[in-house]
Formats: sequence, structure tokens, C-alpha cells
Amino acid sequence: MSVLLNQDTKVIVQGITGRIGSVQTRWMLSYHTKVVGGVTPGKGGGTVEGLPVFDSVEEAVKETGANASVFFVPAAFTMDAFFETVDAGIGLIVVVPEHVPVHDVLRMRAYARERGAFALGPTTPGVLVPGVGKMGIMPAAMFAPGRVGVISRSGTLSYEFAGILSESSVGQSTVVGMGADPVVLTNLPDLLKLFEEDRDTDAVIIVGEVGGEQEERAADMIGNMQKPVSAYIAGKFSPQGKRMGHAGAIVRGSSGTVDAKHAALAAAGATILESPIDVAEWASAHNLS
Amino acid sequence: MSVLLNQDTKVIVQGITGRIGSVQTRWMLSYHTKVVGGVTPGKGGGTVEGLPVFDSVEEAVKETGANASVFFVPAAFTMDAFFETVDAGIGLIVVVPEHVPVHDVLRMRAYARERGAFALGPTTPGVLVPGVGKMGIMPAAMFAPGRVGVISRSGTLSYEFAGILSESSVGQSTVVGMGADPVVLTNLPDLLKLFEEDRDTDAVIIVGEVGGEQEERAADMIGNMQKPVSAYIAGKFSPQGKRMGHAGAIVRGSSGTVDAKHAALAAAGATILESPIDVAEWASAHNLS
Amino acid sequence: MRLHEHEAADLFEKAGIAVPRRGVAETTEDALRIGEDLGYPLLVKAQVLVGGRGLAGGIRTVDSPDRMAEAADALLGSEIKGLAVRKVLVSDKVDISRELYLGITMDGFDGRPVIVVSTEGGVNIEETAGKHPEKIAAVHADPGASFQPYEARNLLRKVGIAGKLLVACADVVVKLYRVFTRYEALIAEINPLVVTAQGGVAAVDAVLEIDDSAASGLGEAAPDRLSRYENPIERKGREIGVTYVDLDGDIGLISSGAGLGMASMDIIGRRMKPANFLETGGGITEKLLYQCMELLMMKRGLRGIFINIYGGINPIHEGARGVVRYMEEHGLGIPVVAKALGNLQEETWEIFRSGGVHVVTEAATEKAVDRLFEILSNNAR
Amino acid sequence: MRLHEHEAADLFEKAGIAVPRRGVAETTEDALRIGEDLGYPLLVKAQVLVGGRGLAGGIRTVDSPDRMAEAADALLGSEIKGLAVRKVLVSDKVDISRELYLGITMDGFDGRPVIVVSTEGGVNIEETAGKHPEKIAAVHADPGASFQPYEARNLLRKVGIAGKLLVACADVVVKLYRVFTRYEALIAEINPLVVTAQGGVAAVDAVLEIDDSAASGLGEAAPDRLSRYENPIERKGREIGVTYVDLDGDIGLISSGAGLGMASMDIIGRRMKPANFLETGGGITEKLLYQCMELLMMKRGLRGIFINIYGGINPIHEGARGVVRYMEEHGLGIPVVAKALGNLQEETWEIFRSGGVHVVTEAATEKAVDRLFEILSNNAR
Repeated sequence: MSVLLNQDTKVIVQGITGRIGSVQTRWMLSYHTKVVGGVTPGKGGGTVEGLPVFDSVEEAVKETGANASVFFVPAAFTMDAFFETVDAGIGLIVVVPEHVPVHDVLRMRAYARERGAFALGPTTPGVLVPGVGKMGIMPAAMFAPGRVGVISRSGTLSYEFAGILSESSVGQSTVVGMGADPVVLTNLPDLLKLFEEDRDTDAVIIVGEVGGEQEERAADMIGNMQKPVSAYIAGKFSPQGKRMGHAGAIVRGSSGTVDAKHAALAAAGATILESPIDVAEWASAHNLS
Repeated sequence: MSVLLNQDTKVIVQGITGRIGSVQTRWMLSYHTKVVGGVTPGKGGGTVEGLPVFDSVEEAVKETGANASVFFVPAAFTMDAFFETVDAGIGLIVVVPEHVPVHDVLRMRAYARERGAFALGPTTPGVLVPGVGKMGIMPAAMFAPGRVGVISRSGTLSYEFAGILSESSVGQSTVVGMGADPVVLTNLPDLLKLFEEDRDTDAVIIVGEVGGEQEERAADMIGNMQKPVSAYIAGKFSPQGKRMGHAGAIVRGSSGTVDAKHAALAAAGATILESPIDVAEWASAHNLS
Repeated sequence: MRLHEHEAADLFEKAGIAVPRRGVAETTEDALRIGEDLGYPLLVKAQVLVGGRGLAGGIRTVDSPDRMAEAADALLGSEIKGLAVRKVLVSDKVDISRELYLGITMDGFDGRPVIVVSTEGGVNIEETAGKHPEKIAAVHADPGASFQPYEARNLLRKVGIAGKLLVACADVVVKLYRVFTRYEALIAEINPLVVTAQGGVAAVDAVLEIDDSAASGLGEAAPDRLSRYENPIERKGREIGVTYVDLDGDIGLISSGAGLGMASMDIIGRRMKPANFLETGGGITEKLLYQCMELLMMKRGLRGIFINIYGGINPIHEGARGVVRYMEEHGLGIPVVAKALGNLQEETWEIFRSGGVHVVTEAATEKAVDRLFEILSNNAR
Repeated sequence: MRLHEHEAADLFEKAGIAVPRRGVAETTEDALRIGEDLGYPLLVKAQVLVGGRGLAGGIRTVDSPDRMAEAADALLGSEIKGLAVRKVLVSDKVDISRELYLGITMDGFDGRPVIVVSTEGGVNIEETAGKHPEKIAAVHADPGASFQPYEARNLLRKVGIAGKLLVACADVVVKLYRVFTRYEALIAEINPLVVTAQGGVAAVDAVLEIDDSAASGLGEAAPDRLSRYENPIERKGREIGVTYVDLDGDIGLISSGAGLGMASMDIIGRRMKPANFLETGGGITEKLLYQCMELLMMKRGLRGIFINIYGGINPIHEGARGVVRYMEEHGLGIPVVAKALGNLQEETWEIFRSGGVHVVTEAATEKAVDRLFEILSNNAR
């Protein structure tokens, strides 16, 4: 098996008729992902890349048996599409768009939790399982099958880490983009739990960045994990690290700096990677190739 | 027993320090109602009619063991007080104020239902059980103990009916004001059910009025009741019958006129009273004195 | 409070709904000036708060300044269903390819707003409900939650709306729902919602009724509430805080509740004719009932007055003082019958009697109306 | 986007929160005129988007026109923490009997707004959290639901606020929460929330940071977003749709993601100094990367450029064309190293190489930065 995406995942693409949606559908298909259709309201009845386009998610689910969806819809329409998708009973939603309003994300997150849907993003490259398929925009060239899991807050850094691993003959079990926004639909500890439970994953790499509290709040989970964990935090010299305002962090005394994250992660037993390239050595030390 | 209010009901008065709140507290106490305290935010620590005043409902419940609340708060603060009261675990709420915004009532109603609280109003005279107590503004002089239940959409008409019955030596088990607003917190069928199940009630009088669908939608319930039901509908010549807009009624084909209500009620087996005074004869025919 | 079409149209447009270009005219000159700006053909629509305006001749199509002058002259100052036409809305005549219906209102029993769409626009939705129920679809919205475009699309698909129109109409539904919640409306309606020859969607009529209790409602956009009461006594009633509705009978009525007022009217109506409906709500003071008497006496030709009040939340003895003071100061010359029961009823009766009011102490309004009828019959003899 | 204090104060006041009387001045004459209107004593506050303004001398109390002129002269045109002071806020000096703290922000991990109150106002909330955690209380709000006054009162009671102040503060909390949701803020803060000598409650400072992604946010009230970028290259970056942050090094950077950009800076920073942070997001086109090159070259004294892009959502071959076209047209004279991987990487490499760009094909950014360092070292020799 793998995390989130597997042989039974049947994917629809929302916003499939758009410029990016249609191109990415082609890339997903060429990576052998089971894409079964798409949705663009008002364009139902057409086809893209030979796949049927529907007016509504409900219809798409009924006609194709889809159980997962990846979004290429404009940021302003994302909340609408999200509620529709959850209502249609889709269990896995990958929200690729960036610039989704944070207040919308709060509501999407609450909506998904109340109804038991699992979602990644916004601003996520998606999820990729080498040899099985991908939902999102990850470039296939960087990935190779194997037994290391990667969870990344940054899209591009997830490619970087997968690329470095692949070059070192260390394959990946599943690579997951958490999403780069200040509020994401699924928190880091919940993703770590999936990898800890995945029989095809032997170790996990966290690719974090300055700001927020995801890494600090994952410490408890990491402390309880059997599998080795390493972590890289970008933004030591960042001039802009999104400060979420002191009042929020103050509640729990977190500060969101790289140093604070390093301290919390190291205390929990994770190996700190000073530079992405260090991941190769770590993988080799843990015989992960 | 009785409906809603009984010997175990311990009442707090919200807005107890206000002009109306304090006067009505006196009237309720003089009717032997178990009023145990009051709430006015910012005035906690004082007393009214010898009863302690609290800053919050939570505190009032903790200190007095109250399980019911009657509202004399301004319309604009009613939703706030309502949410607070439901959150504090109070199970019976009587919302006396008029002019509560309808959109607030929608949210109050949903809030109460989700959390299992029972509420009357807005614009209700409250509930009165002769010989036991009253929550609200019903004038004690009109009521006498007995076995006829009264449910009224109009406050003043509930007094009128109780008065006519009392003069005819027909006492009441419980008199309930549903509230006169276009949307009320508890619908007529739910109140009828309570009276049907009440061992101290032998028959029920519905005092309705033109507009809305409460009476029409109660027909199913009435059809299933063992106890005799009579109904009076005010507003045959009403120049103003609050029309709730055709689009709503159209969904179910109801029209809200006096004739439509008479037809639905009669078909369900209720006796139609053409004038309030006719209730005396109906009571006598059913041996209710 | 129901808004005039032009007021509602402004709010709809502000919310992003397409509304034809338009102007409001109080004089024929204004109408002609607007006509010049917009270009013909145009619609001229009487701004009166009543349904069925079109059938009553309140909407005219004009294709030239001459016809505009004719229409404006004819409409302005005329009466439609008894209501004076003070303003006309002059509006672009849209090329119509299709007419739809969109309405949002309160479902009082369900306690939720209900959104209704139909492919039959421009006619009464009741008519469609009778003849073509399959052309109507409705859905409830959750109070407090937003109504999302996909919910609108799912609704519209039920009546067969598809393609670009599906997306365009869903946008209007969502925006109208936002108007409905933002202004705390009881009714928001677009009938017809027009699909233009160019494929756009526009609101060719605009209905918005605001909850009178909603303070937050219109904010700065609030039209003068009093100005909509065209009857001077009704306006005065609103000013002092009571609900007064003018009728064409001769028995004045003061009641302390809407239900009691309606029942009183019903009972009076059996043998006499009520001159008005007046309900005080829960705010009786000496001053208020004094003012209510003033209000009643603004109407010419009253034969008698019936006061029907309960002392629940109201201090009826204070009210009685107000009535008696008015009678002492003005000397009515017509009989007043009062039924006043509840808290402090004995004090109240005493005060009423001291001023020459006929007091009925039985609970049944029927008895009190009988008494008034008797007195009037005796007087007539 | 963080608003200036005076902009935030206007929005707070519009929401019904009491804010001292005030005016905004860009010149000393304006400041004096406002002073005359309001009467002394007054506060003069530099409008710069940075914390710790007071300690840096950016807030002055003036009790006469002479002092006002001195303060305005001193502040206007000066720099505070490196930011130019273009405006000052002139504000009534309120008689303070007590200072409280009120802040609302996003709890990103919880996915809910968190409302924080403290009886220690006028100081950093972090400081209070360290020294007197018992003087702080916080509660989460449900997204989509309203925040009711009783919830605010329950929160305030936790830090011992009672009586009239309880009700007055709860009112401010609810209104600030409404501002927070209405304008889709990330931070809304009043520090201090002042209890005046007269017992009123007023917002003596106003912080509001709006989510840049929230289109609906400010509506008509929206200040010009571009105008807040005081650095001309940063403003230009915003115009073309990329995030550019100016730094004081000499290695230009273009990256196609924020994480990759930060990591690149971290790696460059070990042996060299980045001149900027630039991330394109997912919108790379030939034109955009051409413009990014223009942007980079606006800065004087660059020694080299590092391009670090991935072909996931981005068509990197198009981006490469833009870079190469710029180089052909302008002849840079400094080395460019590119790491470009992912979809269509081979085409991309070919294009880069054709324009003289040094291409690194390994995944690790470290390797590419090494390459640039080597080239620069060799050049220097």
C-alpha cells in the first residue's frame, strides 16, 4: 500500500477544462494515474484528454465511481468546489490552487472535519506515489519508487528532496505536499501518523519552513513514532517568514523561528538536516536505499 | 404533572434588573413560581426582589441549580442571551421580547435544536400552569386550575380564552404561548404532542391566526390525537395578515388564509370555533368543567 | 417593510446582480430627461407597493419622447389599486430571449429560508405551481451558513438549466441570497429574471421586503420608513409606536395585542364596521393611550370606540388614565366601551368608570361588543 | 497587507469602536491645523508599518502649537527603523485610567481565530505572557459562526474584568471580531484598549493585517496596495505578480517557490550574500522570467545570478526562453547558473545553454550554488 493514493484511487479533476487543468490531466494520465473524469460547471457533456466532463461533482461520482478529486479551480471558487466535493462524498481532496483566502480555508477545514473528508492544501503540489500515480503537479522526473516517505510544506522543496534521494538511489514510498498556506487542511501530525502506519514506509522526512507551529506541534507525534524521522527547516535567513502574529503563538508560547523548530524536533528525536543535500547522508546512515 | 413547567422547575430571569424584568419577577413570585435568581451582565452581585443577580447564566446555573429561564432582555440582545442560555445547559427558555429580528430567530432555533433545548417565543406571553407557577407575563387573574390545555399564537387571546373558560368553571392544565412571530422557536405540532402526552390534560384548544402554516401543518398531529381539539383562527377580516410571501408557501401549496386553516383543521378532526365565546359551549359539550 | 422596485434594484445592483440601466422620475420632465440619456425604447413603471401592477396598467413601453410624455403624464399622480403613483421607474427595455423566476423567502414552519426557481418567469409563481409544478424547484438554506454556487447549480439543474446559463444564474442566486441575509429580508424576488438576446442575465423586476425588526438591515441605504405610510393616521401611528391600519368603518378600536385586535375586528365585523385596526404591543403608558385616542379621533365620523386591553406586560391602569384624560380634555360625544382585564384590573375599571367609560368585566370580547352595539342601538333610537 | 494605524483606526471606528478624535498630516502645516481643530494636548504618531515605534521615538506628546511644529518637523521625512515617515497621525490625548490588551489572530494549527485579552495593555503581549501569564486569557472562535457578546464576557471575566467595564469591553471584542471576519484579517489588535478617566473604552492604537488573498476584503475602503511598497524594485515585483524582497547582498536569485527560495537563500548565505528573494509562484511564462531578469538587474552591483526553478505546474522551458532573450538583448556581463528540473527539463537545459547559462542538472541546490561560487572564484582570480 501507500499513503492516501493507491491502486483503488479513482480521480476526477476539477477545473479540467482550464489551461492548467487540462495540461496537468495529461501529465497525471501519463504517470498512469487513474483519472476517470473532470468537472467544470457549465461545460458538462464535453471531453478533455478523452475523459468525460461533468457539470457537477455529484454527477461525476455517480457516472465514474470517483473517490478522489484534485483541484485546478481559481482561488475564488475553491471554497464552493470544496463544499460541493465533500457533499458528493469524495474522501480525498487535493487543493492545488494558491491564494485561497485564509478565512475560506478555515471554513473548508471545519467542513471537511465535520464530514470526515481528508484534504491537502491549499497551495499543495499534491500527493505522488512512485509507480502508482499522482494527484497534483509534481514533476514525475524527480521521483523513484522506494520506502522513504516525504512530507513537505513547500512544493518545490518536495521535488528537491525527492530528486536528491532518487539520485542517491533512495526511492520514495509516498510524497505528500501539506500545502504552504498559514492554515492548511490537514496538519503535520495527522500526516505523520499515516506514514507511521504505512507498511511500505520505513522512514519519514519532514520538509518544513519558518513560521507557524506545525513542526513544533508535531513533536509529540514524532516522539511516539517507531520509524526514523529527519527534518529540514527552510528560512533561516528569510527576510519575510510569514509571521502569523504574536497573539496566536503566545497562547502556547511558540515562536515559529527556525531555531525553535529545530529545538522542538530534535528534542522529539528527529534528525535535523542543515541543508537539503544532507538528506542523502541521513538516508545512507539509515540504510534506506 | 403538566406541560413544560412543573414543581421542579427552577427559573432564572434574564434582564431581571430592567423595568419590566423586575416587575414581572414580582408577579411571577406572587404566583408562587420558583424563581431562584436573575442575570444582567455587568450587574452581578446585586439583588432584585431578594433574588441574587449574576453576570452570566453559567454562574447563575452553578449557584442556583436553575433549569429554566425567562427573557426580559432587549430584542437586539436576545440572540446573545439565547446562545448563552443554551450553552449553560438550561433546558427550557421562554423568550418574551417582541421585535427580535427574524434572521436571529432562525439561528436561535437551529442552535436550540442542535443542542436539545426547548424554547417558546419570541413574542410569547410564556407558559402558565394554574396553581404551580408561570414563566412570562400572563396575568394570573384569568386562570384557574383544571384539565384543558391551551396553545395560543397570540398572547392576549390566550388570556381571553383562559378567562372565558375560567368564567365557565373550566380550568386549565397548562396555557402555552407559542409566540406571535413569523418564525417561532417551537412549532405547533411539537406543542400538541406534549399536551397529548400529558396525563393532566383532557382536551386542547388551539388559538391561531391568519398567516403562516402552523395550523395547516399541525393537521397530521391532530389526526393522530386521542384528545379532543378545538381551534379558533383570528383574522378573518384582518387587513394586515402578515403574508410571508408566496414563494415559501408555494413549496407546499399552503395559503395561510383563515379558510385554508379552517379546512385543514376540520379535516383533521378539530372543532372550529367561530368566536372565542364558543369555547365555553365546546368545553361544556365535552364535559371539561 | 417592502422597498420600492427602484430601491430594491439599487441594492441588487450593488450586490453585483445585473439590472437594466434606469432612472427614477417624479415629473414628466425628469422622465423625458432620463429617456434622452438612455435612448428608446424604454419601460415606464409606476412605483407602487402592490402586486399585479402590470395588469393594472402600471407598466408601459414607450418608443419616443412623445409616448414617454404621455405615459409619464398618465401614470404620475394617478392611482393604482388605490395607491398614489408618486414616482415612475424609467428603464432600458431589454431584448428578452427567456424569462425565469427566482425568489427567496422565509419558510416559517421549517425555520429556514427557502430558495425557489422556475423556468416560468414573468407570471405569478402561484400560477406556475398550479399548472406546471415540474417547472419549479426549491431548496432550503441553513441559517447562519452561506449558500454556495454549487447548491444554486444543483437547484437550477432540477429545472433543466444548463451550460453557460447554469453558471450565470447560479451567480445571481448566490448574490440574491447574500442580499437576503445582508439586509435581513423576508422576501427577495426577481420576476422575471431575464435571459437577454445577448445571453446575459438581468433582473427586470426587483422585490425586497425587509424585516422591520432588523436594525442592522439597510444601514445607510435605509429609506425613510415613515415616508412609505401614505395614510396620515397610519404614519402618525408609526411615529408614536403603534400599528394602526385604516379601514372604512365607524367603530374605533384600541387593542393591546395583534391577535386580540384581529379577533375584536372579526367580532365587531359581524354587526358593525371597524374603523381601524390598532394594536399597542407591550408598551402601554398613560401617554401612549392618550395618543391612541388622538389617533382614533383623527378619523371623521366615528360612532363609538372599543378598548380591549389586557394587563399582562402592560400597566393597564396607566393606559386607562390616558384615555380618561383625553376624554376629559376633549369631550368625545361618542360612547367608549372598555374591556380591561388582568393585573390591576380593579384599579383600571375604577379609573375608566370615573371618566364615563362603559366597563365590561367579562372575559369574552363578544360580550363587550354586544354592549357597544346595544348602546349605539339605544342612542340611535 | 498591514494597514497603517490611521487606516485601521478608520475601519475600527466604522465598526462602532470608540477611537480618539484625530487627523492625518503629511506636512507640519497640516499637523498644526489639526492641532487647532482638536485642541491640545495631543499625540503625534509616525505612520510606519513597524512594531516598537514608541521606543524608537515615533510617538510624541505635544501640548502647544510650538511643540507640535517641532514634533511634526522632526518626524515627517525622518526614518524609523529604516522606514520613511510620510505621514503622522495627530490624535486626542485620552485621560487613561487603565490599559488593556485585545488581539485577534489566526491559530494556524487549530484552524480557528483566537481572541486574546489581557489586563496588561500598552506592553508587548509576549512580555506579559512571560511575566504574568495569569493576566492573559484566550478563546477560539468557530469559523463561519458569529462571536457573541456572552462569549466575550466569559473571556473577559477570566482576567477579572467586571461590572460596566465587562459589558463595554465585550462590545469592543465583538466589534473587533466583526472587523476581523468582515475584512478577512490575519491580525486585528488594539493595544492598548484604554479605559478612560470618564469610564469609557477607546482604541488608542489600531493594528489590522488583511489576508492578501482575500479579494472581498476591503472593498471600496482598500488602500492602494502598491503604494505601500516603498522599495521601487519591490513595487515593480508586485506589479508583475512576483514576490521580490530586497536584501543587501550581490547574488541575484530567481526561484519558482517560496520554500525553494528560502532554501536557496540559506545555502547562498553560507558563502555569499543574496541580493534578493524572488519567487514566481506558479505563473511562469516567457514574459514573466524576462521581467524577473529586468527586476534583478534594477539592482546595482550584482556579481552573479542563480535561477532555481522546477517544472511542476510551471512551463520552465518557456521561462528559460525569457531569460535567454533578456540576456541576448542586454548582455549581462555576469554569470548565470540555472538549476531547472521537472517536466520538459531537457528542452529547458538546451535553451539555457544556447544562451550561455551554466546549467546544473543535479537535484541538490547545494551543487548549483557550489558551481556559481566556483565560477565567481575563478573570475576573481
